[in-house]
Amino acid sequence: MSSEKKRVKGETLLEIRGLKIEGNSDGVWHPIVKGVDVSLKRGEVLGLIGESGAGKSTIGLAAMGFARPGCRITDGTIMFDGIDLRKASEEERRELWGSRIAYVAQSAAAAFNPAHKLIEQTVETAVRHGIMDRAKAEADSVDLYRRLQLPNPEKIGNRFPHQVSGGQLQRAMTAMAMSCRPDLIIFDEPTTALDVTTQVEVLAAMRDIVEQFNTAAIYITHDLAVVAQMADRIMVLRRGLEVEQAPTREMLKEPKEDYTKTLWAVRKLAKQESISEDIALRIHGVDASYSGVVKVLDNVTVQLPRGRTVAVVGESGSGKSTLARAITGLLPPSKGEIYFNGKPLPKALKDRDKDTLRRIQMIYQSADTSLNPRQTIRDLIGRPIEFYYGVGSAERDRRVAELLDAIELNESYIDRLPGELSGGQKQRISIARALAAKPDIIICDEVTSALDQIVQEEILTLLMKLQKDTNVSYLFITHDIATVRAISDEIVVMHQGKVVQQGPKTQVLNPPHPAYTELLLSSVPEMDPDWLTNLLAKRSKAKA
Amino acid sequence: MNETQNKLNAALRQAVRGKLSRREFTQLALASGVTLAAANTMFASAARAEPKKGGVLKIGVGHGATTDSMDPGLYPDQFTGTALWGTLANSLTEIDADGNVIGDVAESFEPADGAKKWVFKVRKGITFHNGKPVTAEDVVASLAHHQAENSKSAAKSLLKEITSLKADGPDTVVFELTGGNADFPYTVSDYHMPIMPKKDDGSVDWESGIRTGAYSLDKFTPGVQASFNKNPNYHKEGKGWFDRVEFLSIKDVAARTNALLSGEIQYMDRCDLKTLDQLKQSPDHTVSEITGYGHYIYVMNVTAKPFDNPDVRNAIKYSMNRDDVLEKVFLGHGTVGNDNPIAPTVKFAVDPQPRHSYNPDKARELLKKAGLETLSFDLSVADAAFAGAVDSAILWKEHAKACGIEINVIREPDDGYWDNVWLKKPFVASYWSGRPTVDWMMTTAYAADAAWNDTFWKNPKFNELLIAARSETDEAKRAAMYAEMQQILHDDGGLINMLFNSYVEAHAKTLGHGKIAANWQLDGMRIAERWWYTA
Amino acid sequence: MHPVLKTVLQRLGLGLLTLFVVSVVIFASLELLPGGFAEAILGQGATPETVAAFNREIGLDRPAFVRYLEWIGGVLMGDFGYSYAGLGGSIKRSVSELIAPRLYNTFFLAAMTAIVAVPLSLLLGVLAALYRNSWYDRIVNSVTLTTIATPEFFIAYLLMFFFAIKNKWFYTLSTVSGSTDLWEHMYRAALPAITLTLVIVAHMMRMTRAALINLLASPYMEMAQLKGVPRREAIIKHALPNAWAPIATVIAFNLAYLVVGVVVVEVVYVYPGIGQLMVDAVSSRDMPVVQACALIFAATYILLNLSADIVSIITNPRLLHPK
Amino acid sequence: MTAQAPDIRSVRARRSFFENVKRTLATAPISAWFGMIVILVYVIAAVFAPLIAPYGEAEVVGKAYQPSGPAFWLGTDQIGRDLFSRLIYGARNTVGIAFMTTMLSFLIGGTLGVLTALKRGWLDQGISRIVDAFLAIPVLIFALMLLAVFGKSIWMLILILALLDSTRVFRLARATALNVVVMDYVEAAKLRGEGMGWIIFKEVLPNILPPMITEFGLRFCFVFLTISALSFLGVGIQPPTADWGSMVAESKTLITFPVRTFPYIPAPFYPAIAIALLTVAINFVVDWFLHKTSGLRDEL
Repeated sequence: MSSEKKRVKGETLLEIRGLKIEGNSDGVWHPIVKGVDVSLKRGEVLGLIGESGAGKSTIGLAAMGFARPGCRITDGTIMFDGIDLRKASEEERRELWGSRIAYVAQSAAAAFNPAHKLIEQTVETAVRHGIMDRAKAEADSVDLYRRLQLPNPEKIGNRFPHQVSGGQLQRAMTAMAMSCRPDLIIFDEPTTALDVTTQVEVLAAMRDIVEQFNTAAIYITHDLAVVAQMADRIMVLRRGLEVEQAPTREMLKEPKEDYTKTLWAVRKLAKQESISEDIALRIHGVDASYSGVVKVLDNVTVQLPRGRTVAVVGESGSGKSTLARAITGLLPPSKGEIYFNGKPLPKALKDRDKDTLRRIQMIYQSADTSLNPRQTIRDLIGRPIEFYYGVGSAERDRRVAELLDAIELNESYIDRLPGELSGGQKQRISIARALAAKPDIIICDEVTSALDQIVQEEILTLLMKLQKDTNVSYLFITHDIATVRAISDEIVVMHQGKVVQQGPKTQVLNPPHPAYTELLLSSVPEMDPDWLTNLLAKRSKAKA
Repeated sequence: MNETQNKLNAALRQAVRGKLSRREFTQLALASGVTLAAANTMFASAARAEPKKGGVLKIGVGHGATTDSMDPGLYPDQFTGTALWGTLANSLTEIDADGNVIGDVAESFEPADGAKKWVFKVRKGITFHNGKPVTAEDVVASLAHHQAENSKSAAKSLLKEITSLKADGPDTVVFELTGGNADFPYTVSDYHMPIMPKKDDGSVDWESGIRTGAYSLDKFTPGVQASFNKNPNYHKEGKGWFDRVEFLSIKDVAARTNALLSGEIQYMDRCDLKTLDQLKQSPDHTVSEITGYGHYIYVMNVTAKPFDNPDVRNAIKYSMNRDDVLEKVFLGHGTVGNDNPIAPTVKFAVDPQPRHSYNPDKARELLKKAGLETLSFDLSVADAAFAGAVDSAILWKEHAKACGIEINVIREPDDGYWDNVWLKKPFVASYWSGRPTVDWMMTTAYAADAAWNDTFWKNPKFNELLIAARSETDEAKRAAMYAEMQQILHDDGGLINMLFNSYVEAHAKTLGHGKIAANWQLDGMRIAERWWYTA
Repeated sequence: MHPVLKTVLQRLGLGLLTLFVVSVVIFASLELLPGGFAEAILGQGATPETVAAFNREIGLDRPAFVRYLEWIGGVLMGDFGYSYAGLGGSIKRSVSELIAPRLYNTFFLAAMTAIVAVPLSLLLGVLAALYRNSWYDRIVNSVTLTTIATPEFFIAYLLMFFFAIKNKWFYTLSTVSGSTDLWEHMYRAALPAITLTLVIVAHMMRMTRAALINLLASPYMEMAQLKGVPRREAIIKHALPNAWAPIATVIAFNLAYLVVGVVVVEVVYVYPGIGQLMVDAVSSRDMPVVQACALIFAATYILLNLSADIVSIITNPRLLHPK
Repeated sequence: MTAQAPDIRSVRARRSFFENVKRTLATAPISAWFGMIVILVYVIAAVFAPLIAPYGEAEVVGKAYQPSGPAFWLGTDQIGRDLFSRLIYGARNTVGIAFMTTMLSFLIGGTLGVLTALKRGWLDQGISRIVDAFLAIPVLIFALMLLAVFGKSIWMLILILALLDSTRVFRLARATALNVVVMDYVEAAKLRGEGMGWIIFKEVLPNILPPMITEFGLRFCFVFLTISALSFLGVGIQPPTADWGSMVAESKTLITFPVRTFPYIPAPFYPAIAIALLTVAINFVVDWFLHKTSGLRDEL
């Protein structure tokens, strides 16, 4: 039952023409959206896809006649069901918002008010707009919760946002959006923050509900595979302009524009695996726990060959990041040993000598939090050099320049602050900082997951190049299978603090799989509009 | 002028009492050089000033602390003094407005053998507030209270000279002194020595607040207020007019002024000189100004270098422009001092010559005489000594520059000034509220063995004279001796008597009064019994 | 209420500790103060023997730590001892009876001010946040700023001038005693209360505004907007509940100030509050009184902060309903 | 590759520091401008006091309480010193002292705050307890006592106020630092093996600066209000040093007397206005700064 067949497309619901939006950055207005047309029929789902800075969210909000603080709609018309949202008064728009146009934000955790129970917030709109009385609204919400497959729908409404999981919150938010049976829902990257396995459920739930109520939707994401499951039609955006637009299947079959093709291309990247017996780091039967109560690592054994990349895969809470903390000594293991170049590694950070510290470096997921925003590139990269090698400033600057070159960044950047760089550039800086120490091992904690796909590719290629040059070993922590495919030689699959599977890439990625690996791999969206449908079918069959 | 003024006042009082016709008064006034108009207004206002019984008097006093106690030995200042003594109680004797000692609880007092022995007779029919008559026993107990071994009384040192103190019959008290003291009656007028009822155990009852005064205690909240009600059978004629008197402790001068302006109090002491002009312009208030015995001084330790040289001392005396200080810091409220601690209004006071007025040349000359080109020393001051001590010092610093004297003004903490600075540092600001007699003043602060000899000045001649004069009953001889003493102190002493401060106080026009006493603030601290409402 | 209870007990424990530290600090600095009670009382008239007599009587002749231990022991028994003043005489003044009326007055004034100031500042703050950068906002801002910016006593005198001297609507003196009846008391305390209100409203109002404005940027406020909730309702229903914690803290801080920080106002209006008592006691080195006052102040401060913590717990579901 | 940065960023990046300042100022609201100008004037007055002031700081040049006129623009004070000159020197003393005090208190409070936030454990507990105790004692009265103990030299005043004030700074520094110390770059520094000094001063302090600067503005005002209160109670800055607080306190009684002839303004008003003006100015700038750093826009 592939989606668009059973959907009844009605007359045009939303008509955006020549939309121009500007954003203000310290007092200066810059164009964000440079003239985009969007039209959407009743019951139709449009996928907006593009990298960060493409202006997709901005357009999504503009479809509600809303511009974020610091943004302003400068030109174009936004007709929603015959109402010109740009001309409409604050009140008129407010009447529409929530009741006829609803919004599902990226991070439900942030978008739910921590102070009120879910049910309160779910019924708020319906009661406000006087669509139904409170009792009825609550009954209805419970029904919606049920349709969205939330666990015990009667009770869950009485919980506070912080008391339910991310996936459930995202669904609750969808329920909130649905509470007035709007004509149009804006989904703004609703599953980006979720683990793949959770994502599947949420996607399914959301797709069903929009189908059930035949609601039109704009689905905003950067993930093609995801949008493929949801959208009837896909519009690709770049730097505030439309690149191309086509029905999902066509778009997937043959994208016309080169840019679109590059988006597709990311998935192709794959490293030729090679095995080595020269072990640089051996983690042996390690247990670790915070405040001695919950075991976050349970008898973990991992080997990291020299000059190779071992990918540690798992969802949030699988303990993969804790593993990193254990290795770096931030969280001394309660049991087990870690051998570095054959010698046991002092457990606690403070017991390790400068040289050991130098040899194990770390790169973090978000360059924004791992690069001190108040230090220039020179200091950021230069510091390890000074610190470990005690060189003078001239020598330091020379090395910094080298490293900048190595990470394909222009020397002229040397005196900039991180805030003045793009995400990719920042991540390059953190790589350079790690390299500056000339380490044996670099622990990469989700280094690419915060980046756009094209940038991801660049970073990954860079990492591989550097590995060739310096023969450094990567312990590559990630939740993204594509990334794993791309760079790893060996894979370690972790789940709830245990190692589920460990072995060479090909072996792990190809059946037969242990149950969890299976679940994990199968949950990774694929570039096939029917993927989700089939997967659900398969799973329900498996259950039966 | 002062003389005639007094005569006139006296005449006025008679006139008001109707003992003197208006014409007679006017003639008298004209005779003493007053214009007719002035005379008329004087008469009119005096007539208006005719005392009326009744009314509530509220007084704002700039003192008072939560630690104030009913124990008269510990009365620290105006608040306790005026409220718990001047209003509530009487001493054996009293200093009248003209500075003479007259009987109070004591009806009369007689000296014997060269003033070594004094006999006081207790006034007939005088009673305590509880109706109990006052006996010689009470008097003895009251004074003994200060002499006790572990007494904390401020009067203790005053009564040292008493060798024996005993009652002779119900109404006679006999004092025997170490040496003759013609001024002894003055001593027992002190506000630390009210007469209090004797307890059965022989000690005196100071706690209850039962006294003999014109008003009986109603309520006393230390540091806040004290209120009193009229004592119907007070022993003095024509004293104590009000039905009720309340004292409020208002330490902030601005608050005090405002309270007066807004009519919440009718009398305030220690006006802020800065705002006096404005205050004077207030239609329904009068500012009274009395130059009292109190004097603001800077004292140097004459045993310490460089002050051990009389020429240096005198050079310093000449280096201060006292008129300028009086003018600028005290806005002219006071009388320039001449390094003589005895106020002009005190009996036997003289004005030693040459006057120590600002004279840079003389100062330099004296310095040279002392073999100095320039002189530089520290001067420790705090407004705890007297309000304006710091400003005056700063001003003086300016004056002294011209005399080649560099004064280094050190501002000391107010807290503990009297313990850590006064009598400790070589040159400090100090204050004496003054004493009603030459002898008393000199004995307290300038006698070689004085407890508070803050100049550490020991002049043999001076001390001989002091002893001699004390028992000298011949007025003329005494006068001569005292004159010489004052001259010696003026020439050789270590004190710089900058000025005698005026008690600048303000009150509602509706209040009437006779001549205001100069010995203490608030009309000799006895305002409550001496003043009245005219309307 | 488990987490609340836990915190309360925890904080109370810490509070006691703090009190102890305070008493030590105060005692120590008193010991260091130049001059003793006797000198302070006798002033210029102090002679060695009278001072000695005094100290013997008060027991100041014994070593400091002995006196401290005795004192703290007494306090633990709930006995704050006797004021040095009047010791030796047959009428001793117990610290508690000395402090009680002053404390009552202070709390009276504080309460009176708080009743006006707290709601007022909340209202002003919410409005200012609502109409940010409107003229109303700017004016309220400038006015409150100026009141913060002017020395208390200056404000006090100005008010006194306009409302008690120029037009005699109020008393310049706020002297009250146990016998003054409630209305009289309120009337007399009016001017001080107004002064204090002016001083603290500014602070509280600005914090309320700031706390709210901080939240306006948060996603759930945007969500509320996109759900069609009007701004006013959004701020009151969605922002305020999350702003209570900081607001409570600043209110607690200011209430504490009302109890411990009003010496100046007391002096200006001659209001017999505990602040003046303590200042007097300090200058007269009346150790027991100073100590008692200090403890009372500290206790007030601690309790108020504790209640602020409680508020922030019960207004924060994360703490109130853990997972 | 490097062209990856979106336009806005690279545009900003190419801007020089000076341009940045210019742009920032360009966006400043009138209130902020007003504030900055006032502060500038004060600073100039403070720095060049001897050049600007017609008379000396403590120089007695006329009769007491002369009304304002050509000789004395604002009239003279209680002992005939030129008010205008005192006002200018007052800027130097008051602002100077307040500034030093605040600086000191931030040095102490800030460092300790960050340190405890990093170290936690018993150190944190210990210091926090002591700080609590100090917070629990009323500043005024405590300052009164300490000043009585250690004497009233200006340096003592600065030291004592700084100490008392640092407790409040400590609170804030610790709170804000707690948000920063969890940042990855701090962890990175630890992993690198950096010492406490580096982590405090290079990694953490720079990042808690905005809130600290804001607080600095406010504390600065509180400090010299405290000083003026102390002067009112007779301690605080000692004569003849000209300081606004004491200048108000010295002539406080004038406040409550009707202002008669118009051009005559009672002496205490000038310093009081001076204080108020500066505080307001500082707060305006601080508000603007807050507004910029908090990233809020007016459209909201």
